[in-house]
Order: sequence, then structure tokens, then C-alpha cells
Amino acid sequence: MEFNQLLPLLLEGIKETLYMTVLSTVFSYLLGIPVGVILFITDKNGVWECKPINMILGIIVNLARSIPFIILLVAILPFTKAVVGTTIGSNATIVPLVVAAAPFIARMVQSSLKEVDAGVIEAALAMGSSPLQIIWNVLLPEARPSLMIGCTIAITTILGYSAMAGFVGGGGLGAIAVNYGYYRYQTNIMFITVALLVIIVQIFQEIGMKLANKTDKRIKNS
Amino acid sequence: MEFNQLLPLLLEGIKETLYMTVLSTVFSYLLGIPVGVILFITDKNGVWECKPINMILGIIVNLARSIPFIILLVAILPFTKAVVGTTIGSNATIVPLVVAAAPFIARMVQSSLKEVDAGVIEAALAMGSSPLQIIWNVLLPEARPSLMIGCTIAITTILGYSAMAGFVGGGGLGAIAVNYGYYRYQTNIMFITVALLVIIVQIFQEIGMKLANKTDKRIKNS
Amino acid sequence: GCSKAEDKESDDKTIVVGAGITPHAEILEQVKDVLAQEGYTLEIVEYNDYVLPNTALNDGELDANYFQHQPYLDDFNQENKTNMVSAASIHFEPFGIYAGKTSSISDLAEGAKVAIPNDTSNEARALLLLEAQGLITLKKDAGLTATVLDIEENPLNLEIEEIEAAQIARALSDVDIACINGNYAIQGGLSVSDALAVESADSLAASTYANILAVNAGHENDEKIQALVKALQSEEVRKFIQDNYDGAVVPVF
Amino acid sequence: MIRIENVSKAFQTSKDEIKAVSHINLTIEDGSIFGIIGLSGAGKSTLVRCINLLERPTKGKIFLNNIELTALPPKQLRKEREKIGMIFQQFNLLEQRNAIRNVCYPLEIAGVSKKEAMIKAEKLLKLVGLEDRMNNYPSQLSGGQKQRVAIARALATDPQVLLCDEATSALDPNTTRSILDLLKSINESMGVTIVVITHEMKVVEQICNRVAVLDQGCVVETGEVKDIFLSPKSRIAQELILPKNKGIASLQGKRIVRLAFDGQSSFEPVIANLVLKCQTMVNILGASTEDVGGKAFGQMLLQLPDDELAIARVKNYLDSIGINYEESDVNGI
Amino acid sequence: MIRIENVSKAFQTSKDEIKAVSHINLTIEDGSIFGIIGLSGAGKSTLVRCINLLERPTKGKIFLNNIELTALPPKQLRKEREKIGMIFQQFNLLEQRNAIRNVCYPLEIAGVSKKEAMIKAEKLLKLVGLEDRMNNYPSQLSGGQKQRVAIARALATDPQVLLCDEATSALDPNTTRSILDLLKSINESMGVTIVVITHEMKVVEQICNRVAVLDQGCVVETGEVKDIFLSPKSRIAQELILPKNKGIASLQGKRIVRLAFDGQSSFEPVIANLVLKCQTMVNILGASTEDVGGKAFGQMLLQLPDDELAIARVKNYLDSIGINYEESDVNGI
Ligand SMILES: Nc1ncnc2c1ncn2[C@@H]1O[C@H](COP(=O)(O)OP(=O)(O)OP(=O)(O)O)[C@@H](O)[C@H]1O
Ligand SMILES: Nc1ncnc2c1ncn2[C@@H]1O[C@H](COP(=O)(O)OP(=O)(O)OP(=O)(O)O)[C@@H](O)[C@H]1O
Ligand SMILES: [Mg+2]
Ligand SMILES: [Mg+2]
Repeated sequence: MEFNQLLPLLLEGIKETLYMTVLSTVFSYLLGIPVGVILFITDKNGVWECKPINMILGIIVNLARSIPFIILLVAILPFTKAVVGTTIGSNATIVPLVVAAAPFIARMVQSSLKEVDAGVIEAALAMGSSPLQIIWNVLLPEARPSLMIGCTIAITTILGYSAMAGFVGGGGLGAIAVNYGYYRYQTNIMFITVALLVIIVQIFQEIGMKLANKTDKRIKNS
Repeated sequence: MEFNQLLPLLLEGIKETLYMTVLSTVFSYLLGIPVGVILFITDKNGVWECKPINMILGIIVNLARSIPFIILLVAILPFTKAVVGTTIGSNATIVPLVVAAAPFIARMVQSSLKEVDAGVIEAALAMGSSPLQIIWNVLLPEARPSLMIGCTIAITTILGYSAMAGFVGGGGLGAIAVNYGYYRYQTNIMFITVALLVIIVQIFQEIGMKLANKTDKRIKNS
Repeated sequence: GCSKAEDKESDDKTIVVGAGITPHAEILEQVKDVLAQEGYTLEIVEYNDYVLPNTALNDGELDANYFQHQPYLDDFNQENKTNMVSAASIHFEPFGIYAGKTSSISDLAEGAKVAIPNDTSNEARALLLLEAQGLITLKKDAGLTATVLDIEENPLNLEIEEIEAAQIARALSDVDIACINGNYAIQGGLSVSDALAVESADSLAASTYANILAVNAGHENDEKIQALVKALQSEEVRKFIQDNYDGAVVPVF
Repeated sequence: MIRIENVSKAFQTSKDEIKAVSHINLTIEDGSIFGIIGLSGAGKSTLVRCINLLERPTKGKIFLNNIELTALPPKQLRKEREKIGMIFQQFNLLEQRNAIRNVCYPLEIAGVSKKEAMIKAEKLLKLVGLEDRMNNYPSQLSGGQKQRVAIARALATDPQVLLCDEATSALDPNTTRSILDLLKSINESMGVTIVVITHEMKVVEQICNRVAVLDQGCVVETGEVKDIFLSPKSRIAQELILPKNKGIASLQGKRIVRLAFDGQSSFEPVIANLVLKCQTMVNILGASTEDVGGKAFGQMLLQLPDDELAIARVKNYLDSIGINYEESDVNGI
Repeated sequence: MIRIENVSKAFQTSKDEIKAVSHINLTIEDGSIFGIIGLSGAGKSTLVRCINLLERPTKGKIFLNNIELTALPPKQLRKEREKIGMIFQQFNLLEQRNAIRNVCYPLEIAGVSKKEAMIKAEKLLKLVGLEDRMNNYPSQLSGGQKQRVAIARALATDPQVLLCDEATSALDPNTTRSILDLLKSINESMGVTIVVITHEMKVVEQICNRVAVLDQGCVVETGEVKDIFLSPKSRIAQELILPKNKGIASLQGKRIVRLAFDGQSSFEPVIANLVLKCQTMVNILGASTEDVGGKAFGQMLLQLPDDELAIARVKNYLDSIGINYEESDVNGI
């Protein structure tokens, strides 16, 4: 393929990759954080201990995480159609990406919250905080650095998954890499797209870690 | 498909899924833990701060994480062949699974280690511990609960990836679900395999969380 | 997003076609300019999957798709209670048996490894080709959806490995022989002439497995579909196929 | 009024059960400052944590103003907890909030507007001497500074009850004194009930009305500070309260008397007068007295002469000027 | 010998720079017990953390036995650090190790076999009174118990130097006393140099030889404990050391003398003799004395009569029995 053909393809690929990845991450977090928080607070010794909810939610999360992505994608087609009005293209990729990533993120969030110092939660309880206030004012802010690192990990994972966009005719660098590099044996295009992917990941990673470190007030800036 | 055909298929599938997932997880951790530890200790304010190593390793990790799995799989075929002597079958799936999962795990490990109390590391430093002693006696044991939860998250992610085993003629429940349920519309087989996957994930999850909670000595067992 | 999809459907000048990546999308690329001169915009949606292009067509997201053969479409229609039909046959990809560790079919030893594709249509086709070579026999009713589970007799106890179609060429050195789609064989550095056995262009397989342009029933005579068919079945396309695919893709018009 | 009724708390460990507090009955009157003392590990923290149910007692009931906390559903319990401030032994500050926002936290959850909360928090931080460190995060503060933030935080919502678990343990004597003055003044001006765990007997002497002595999870002694500090009955209380005079084996058989000053004017030269009037030698074995607002507080250990007559004179004199004293046995102290 | 040469440490915060310690010069002799006192936030912890380079000084040098720690490469620094035990203000115990394994940690990294380490750790935990809590994790221990584990851990490797940052702040007086005895005895028997940060002046009086007073990051006074405690020059030292006598405005113009007992026998009835011999009235305004092993330690504030002659007699008498005293100004205390 010639350069003047390749360039627009790659530019389009970058745009779509960013579009899918960022939107999917945002929506996954909108869904994943509440689920993760509920998993944490309803767990044993949680501030709102509730065995049944914890178990049911846990199973739902595991369910969504066990289904192979391609099967999930097909299974929720009607849902995808209802949400974004189409079953092809990048928008149609976002829906299954979110459904697949949200439970993963829920588990990451749950893990971050588990690291919040029990003494601090106790102090908040002693002041008469409600579970909601504890979530909002203690758990999430105190776990912020860890949540941010989790987000950095998640966004890269989602970016990886977005390569499967090709399945639904979506685009993005991942799909280009697979379609040209894997199916068409055009290694040079594959190299370029992979290099672009690495750069994007590197940028996300740097930003994520910087933010996490910068907002982490436990770190002594000496 | 009849039952007497299905049963051995499923049993084989379970066996291969467990085989691939467990082995991949073990090897990914063998690789991911040292990498994650090095990422952590060579970072700014780390016990063995070293900007160049940190940067280079970070880029390598990001590189491996950016490459779409299917391309990774192809790219390392010669390596796979060198390691397991073949490029097809479950064993050939394990190699790319490890290469794909290890950097993910490295990031998870790095994130867990970041949560270790700086005061404790300081105390160890004050006693004249070497970086290796700090890693071995402080960082890893203190982060153990968080590492275990990370492992639970990772094993499920790897199990999800193992559904791609079908690409190289590997087996496992994921591949069965895709090949029979998805391509051949045998929804009943799909349901059964997905149910089995859910059960396996559920078991891993329960064991992981139990172990993490049980070994977490910060938790008051009241 | 909602309105956009409906615009596409109602728009008489835009043709949205779902296509397999190679060679389908590449062949479609060749007719973009011709159609443009006639006032049509051709939008190609690439799929590396065999199910979603059909569901999308059935949903009206696509005007046509081009990736499958008639038997697969029939099977899909039956399983999913859909009603899609062929508007035209375009090309045929001869399937071949290629040598891996073992250099001829007659040399195959007991327990030899045979790689075949793992997707429905290609797997069945590969098994049928093996049966035609007298290596195995399949159950009577297996037909075009045959899987390894349908093998009745396997005198050499061949070990059948199901692998992603595009992957087989890369794994050739690990098996004794492999059944490979023509286009993947070529892209993998093989040549159709090296094949130990091949479906010939005038065989029954050629007509059965010809790749078709599928549309929803009732639309086969739409103006834009007709324009697309005309463009695809042109001499330019024939020449393109013959020049570029080295016998791995054969025009059937 | 806080009523602790037959409260026990046991912790399960892998090996055995640890009875941190057992069968405790205590009543803490409104507006009083109640001290809790005991050896390390006696169960002081656990008992106080039982009061606001951070630790659910394994047995027994807790009442606050005749409401049984142990029987309340979560929501009401939260309402009651808002009335109870607590200073933790380990501070438990929010690591990701700076000092002033830590103090704002209880105000925010009580629904006070952000602006008002900031004003109040600023005032409190000034009170504890941290006006110039308000924007620092806990990791940037010294031990004592963190403790003072925790104190300000506990006072933010003007609680009815204040639980202080070693609230001045990380503070120097000066800061301690000003914090104690602060506690005393809010106790007097607003009638706040204060429960003080401390290992500094001076703190108890200076601000507490009543005191309970814990030993191995049990209350071994409780009462007015001046009574208990004058004549502690239990071995633990004696060990904690009385000045320790180790190695005075040679005093065996000698007569020793302990004077307790609980606010007598220190201008009246008690000892000098005693010596002059009784014309007898007394030796000050140990003393810990302090002049607070012109009044003497503390205690003094005198060794009396061997002469019975002289002793009688001394006692007479002490009686006549109204000083509490107690004859004590060297072995007992 | 620890030599601190012109050491400064500044912390960068988002807004400004905090000079935690500035231009400090100190020499701590081998085998001495060196106290560091100061208000909360004075820079005590920072200074001590600079000694073993947990905090890298922004300026200045640290020497241990004439080896410049600040110039050592990591490996040698580790070797030197093995000789320095440290007790942290916040304990910093390993949360996932039980008490005994926490004490074993420094032994393990020093290469002691696991078995020997356990024996040593057990012995140490017994010394600090935790023989029955050895298998408990830090989260299962009380504040004072954690502190004692930290003490045992710091002693495990028989360090040459021991840095104690408020090592007894969470302990009751009895336990404090036994820990101080322990420190004193290892100091005497093994010549360990001990640096003690504390806010309990009693601790300094009881175990320290020398003391440095920190204020806002600077050493404002340093010297022998008996000198500084007898006549503190700086305002901060006076505030910290002298018994606070607030509100004795009526004493204005009265003559006050402060006696410092640094080990005189308490059997010699100093005050009674003074009164009898000088036939004058003295008033004990405040006292803090203690009998340790038959010796009197501490100080006493006496109000003298207005009569100049009587005052001269008193001074003569004090001189004759060799008691250190100082006339002080009410305003100054
Ligand atoms: N979670 C727990 N699990 C097991 N034992 C515990 C737990 N919490 C406290 N204990 C034990 O209960 C006893 C009382 O502890 P508590 O913290 O109340 O002591 P304390 O009087 O506050 O001591 P200190 O003055 O040292 O703080 C101690 O022996 C302690 O080890
Ligand atoms: N990491 C930091 N960032 C900013 N300021 C700090 C940091 N660490 C300490 N400080 C400040 O430096 C000063 C000295 O702190 P340091 O901990 O040495 O005090 P300290 O004398 O030990 O006090 P305390 O008796 O309260 O423990 C304090 O004002 C403190 O707020
Ligand atoms: Mg306590
Ligand atoms: Mg300090």
C-alpha cells in the first residue's frame, strides 16, 4: 500500500482507537466503580455488610468475566442495537467492550478499596458517617492513587480488547494491525500500527502514573 | 450432538482450560513478579531508584501490552517453537498467553507494591536491609493480600484469553464455546460450556478471596 | 447514532457492504471508482468474523455482504430463520492440501498430524477434501457442517488439529499435511501449484463454494445492487483477480 | 450520661481467646471528666471503643443518655455517634486530605456548608497551634502535629461526649498543658463529657473528676480522683499513682506519710511550718507538686522521725491545717 | 561517636519550603545517653532520622565513628546502618508478621540463623513483658504492646547506637520505668550510645547524660543534663523544664530559689534541716523529686522569706551541703 493511502488509514485508526478506548474506559468506570464499591462494602466486615447482595453481584461479575468476548459480543447484539442504534462500527464495539471491561474494573476497584487503612474507615464510622458518605468522602478519595493506577492498567487492557473491533466491522489501529498484519501478511503496516499503539499506551501510562503519584499525598516529596 | 459425544468433549475442555490457565498463570507470575518488583523499586523514591532501567522496562512492558494478542501470537511463533517445540495445541497457546499476561501482571504487582506502607519500608532500610532483602522480606509479604487478589483477577483474565486457544488448535472450554456455540449455532453446547467457565471462575474467585482475607493479618477477626 | 443507521438504509446512493478481509474487501476496493462514476458511494465494512456480517445484513445495517458461499448462507438462514439470498457469484477460492513434514499423501504414517481450519464452512470443506482423498470417511448426514466429531472411519488414526484458517500456513512445519484456503496459502508463501491436492475450478466444489454477494430477499434487483453486481463481474475485476492472487482466487463469472 | 453495663469484649485469635475487657460496669456523669488508667494492654482502648461501638461488646449494654446504643439500628446509631467525638491513639487521619480538610470532615458529614466548615476548622486549628500548617497533608506533619489535627477534628462538631485515647501522648509538656486547658475549658463552658485514657498521672490529677483503674480487663477501682490518688487500694493503682521508691530497703520499719495537696494554697509554707512548729525533722523522699493558679496540687512523701510523740505532733498539725495525708507502708509503695 | 556537622534539612511543600532542621552541630559521645527535647514540630524526629540517613540532609555531614555516612555508597551505608537500632514514633511494624517474627526481622537480615533468631527474639519479648503475645500480629496488639515490640526489635541486633523516637510515649509509668531501666542497663553493660527523643522531662532526668534543646529546627541549648536542668538559659528550655507556675502574680518581687537534686541522698532531710538551722520559713511552690536507689533526683522551687539576712543564711546552708541552686525570677518561670 502506498503512503498516501496509508496515512489517512492510520490517522483514522488513531482517531477511532482513541475514541473507542477512551469512551469505553469512561463508561466502564461509570459502571465498574459502583459495582466495585458495592462488592467491597457488602463484603464481610464491610461498612454495609450484606452477604446475599455480595454473592449475587459477585456471581454476575464472574459471569460477565467468564464469557469469551466474541460470544458476549453476539449475545448482547440486541442490547447494543438498542443502545447505540447499530450493530456495526466503532460505536457497536463500545457496548460489548464496556460490558466486558466493567466487571474487570469492578474487581480492580474492589482490590484498591481493600487497601484503604481500616483505621481511617473506623474514624469515619465513629463520626457517624453513613455508608454513602464513607464511600464518597473516605473510600474513593483515600484509594485515589491506587484507583488511578488501576485505571491506567484498565485502559491498556481495553485498548487491547479494542483490537477485536474488527469482528463487528469497527476500526482502530488494533483492527488495522490484525486485518493487514495477520490476515494479509503485510508486516510493514503491522509494524507501523503496533508502533503507534505502543506510543499511545506509553502516553496513557505516563499520564496515569504521573497523576497517581502527584495526587498521592502519602508520598513524601523529598 | 449426543450426550456420549458431548461429555468427553467437555471433560477434555475442562482439563485443557485448567491446564492452560493454571500453567499460564504460574509462568506469567514467575515472569511478572520480578518485572513488577523491578518497576517498583527502580521508580522515583524507590529503594533502588534507577531511572534508565525503569524507563526501558516500562517501555518493554507497554510494548507487550500494546500488541493485539493475535499478532503477538504470530510474532513470537519462532520463540514458541523454540520453547515448547510446536506451534499448535494447548502448549503453543501457553507461550503467547504468558507473554501477553506477564506484563499485565507486572503492572498489577507494581500497583500492589505501591500500597505497602512507606514507614515499614523505611524501618527495614534503617536496619540496613539490602534491596533484595526488602523485596523478599518486606515488599512481597506485606503486599501479599493485595497480590493474591491481583492473582485472582489475573487468572480470570488469562482464562478469558485462553478462549483464543482455538487460533492455534488449542482446546479448552473457551474454544469449544466459540467453535460450537458461536460458529455452529449449537446454543446448548455454548450454554453448558459458559456455565462451566462461570463455575471455574467462581471457584478461582472464592479461593483467591478466601486466601487473601485469611492471610491478611491487618484484618481484625472480630 | 440512531439516525445514522437509518440514513444509510434509506440512502439510495450509498452502498454499505460487509466483507471478509481478503480477498473480498480488496476486490471491492477495485470497483469503488467505477461506482463513483455512476454516482454511488461504496462503503466497505471489514469483518474477520463469519456471523456478524449476516446478522448486520439481516438487521438492515448492511445493503449486502460478500464473504460466504451458498451452503453457509443456507445453513445460516435455516438456523436463524432469516431470509437472505445470493445476488451473484463472484469468485472461488480453491482449497488445497499442502505438505508439511510429510511430502506426499501416500507417505502419511499412522497417527500423522493434519491441520484443518476451525470455522464451520472451511472445516467441513477440508474434511470433505480429505474424504475425497480417501484418508477418512464421514458420516452420511454430516455434509457441509461436518466437524471432526463426524469422522466415522479414520484408518490411519490421523490426528486432526483444528486451527484458525489464517494461522495454518504459519503452523505448517508442525504438522504432516494441512488443508489451507488458497489465499492464505499464497500469503503464507506457498504456491497453489505446490499443493498435493486441490479443488479444481471446474469441480462441483467450485460451484458450491463460490463466494456470493448476499442481500436480503427482495433486494436482489435494487438498482444499487445491480450496479454493484455489474461492477464486480466486470473484466477489470477478473483481470485484477488473476493478476493478484496467483490461482488462489478464481473468478467464477 | 454514659452507662456501661456488664460489658465484656473478647477477641478470637488463632490460638486462644483474649478477654480484653470483662464484666465492666461504669457510669460516667454528664459534664464530668472521667479518667481511665491502667497498664499497657489493660483494655483501656477497647473499653472506650466499646462506648461508641467501634468494637461491638461480646456481652453487655452501652447507654448514652438512657438510649441503649447496643440495641440501635444502624441509622440511629449514626445519629448518636455524631454526638460523640473521638481522638484515636493512632490518630487515623485521612491521608489524602490536608489538615484543614481533615478537620472539616465531620462537619461536612453533619451537613455544615463547606464555607462554614472551613471557618470553624481554621478556628480550631488555631486553637491547637497549627495555623501555619493547615494546608499540609498528614505525611508532612510531625507526630505531635498529627495528634493536634486529630484533636481539632474531634472537637469540630461540638460533641456532647469526647473520647480521648491518649490524646496528648505525642505532645511536649507545654503543648499538653495548653491542650488540657482547652479540654477543661470546653468541659466547663459547654458541659461536654470527656473520657480520658492516659498514662500520665498528671493529666488525671489536673483535669479529671473521677477515675477508673483497669487491670487485665477489669475495673479494680473507681471513684473521685482525689480519693483514689490519696489512697489507692489496688496494687495496680498504687503502682501507677504512687511515686515509686525503689531500693530504699533501709527505710524498712521507718514511718512514712503521704500528703495530698488538692488545691491548698501553696503560699502557706506547710512543710516549713510543720518543721518549725513541731520542731522535728522530716525528710522529703519524693514530691510531685505543682502550683496551678496559686493552688498546690500533687503529693509529697515524707519520712517521719522515729519518735512517736513527734509523729503525733506532726499528725495533729496536718489535721489542724486540713491537709489530707495517709500513713503508708514502704512495702506498699 | 556521632558527629552532626552543620546539618540542615528542608522539605518542599507545594506552597513553601519548610526548614525542619537548620545548621545543626552536635557531637554525641560513645556510651552516652543523649536526650533531645523540644516543642512539637521542633524538628526532633527529622534530626534523628538524619542520623541514619532515612532523611538525606539537604546540607551538612553525618559522621559515625569518624566515617562520613553522608558520603558512603549504598552498600557501606547498609553495613553502618546495621549498627544503628531505631525505634520509630509510629512503630512501623511489619503488619503481616507476628510479634516474634517482627523482632526476628533484623536478625534475619543480619544473617542469624532462624532458630537462633527466634531464641533471641523470645528473650527480648520477655524482657519487654510480652511473652504471652509473641504470636499475635500488630493489629491484635494494643498501642503500648506495639511500641514494646518495636523496642525489642530495635535491640535485637545489639546495635552500637540506638535511636529512640518517643520510645515510651505509649507506655504507662510502670512499663516506662522498666523500659528505661532496660535502656540504662544496656547502656551501662554494653556501652551502647543512645539518642532519646522525648517529651517527658522525667525521662531525660532519669537516664540522659547530655541533652540538646531544639527550637524551630535549631539547637538553642546543649550540655550536661544537670546543668541545663538546673539553669535552662533559653526560653524554650525554661518552658519545657521548669515547673510551670501560672498565676502567681502575687509572687512578683518575692525571692525564689530553685534547688536541683542530682543524686544527693534523700535521707538527709534538706528542707527540714534548712528550716531548723536557719529558723526561717520557706514555702515549697512546686516540686518534682523522686527517689531512685536511695538518691534524690529532681527539682524544687522554694519561696524565700523577704528578710535578706535569712536569705543569706539559707544560701550559706545550701552551699555548705553542696546542693545546686539558682535564684530565679518569677517572670522567668
Ligand atoms: N483485635 C484484637 N485481637 C486480639 N487481641 C486484641 C485485639 N485488640 C486488642 N487486643 C488485646 O486486648 C488487650 C487490651 O487492648 P487495649 O488496646 O484495649 O489495651 P490498652 O489498655 O489500650 O493498652 P495501651 O495502653 O497499650 O494502648 C490487649 O492485651 C490487646 O493485646
Ligand atoms: N515530609 C515533610 N514535608 C513537609 N514538612 C515536614 C515533613 N516532615 C516533617 N515536616 C515538618 O518539619 C518540622 C519538624 O518535624 P519533626 O517530625 O522533626 O518534628 P518533631 O520535633 O519530631 O515533632 P513531634 O514532637 O511533634 O513529633 C515540622 O514542622 C513538620 O511539620
Ligand atoms: Mg490503647
Ligand atoms: Mg517527632
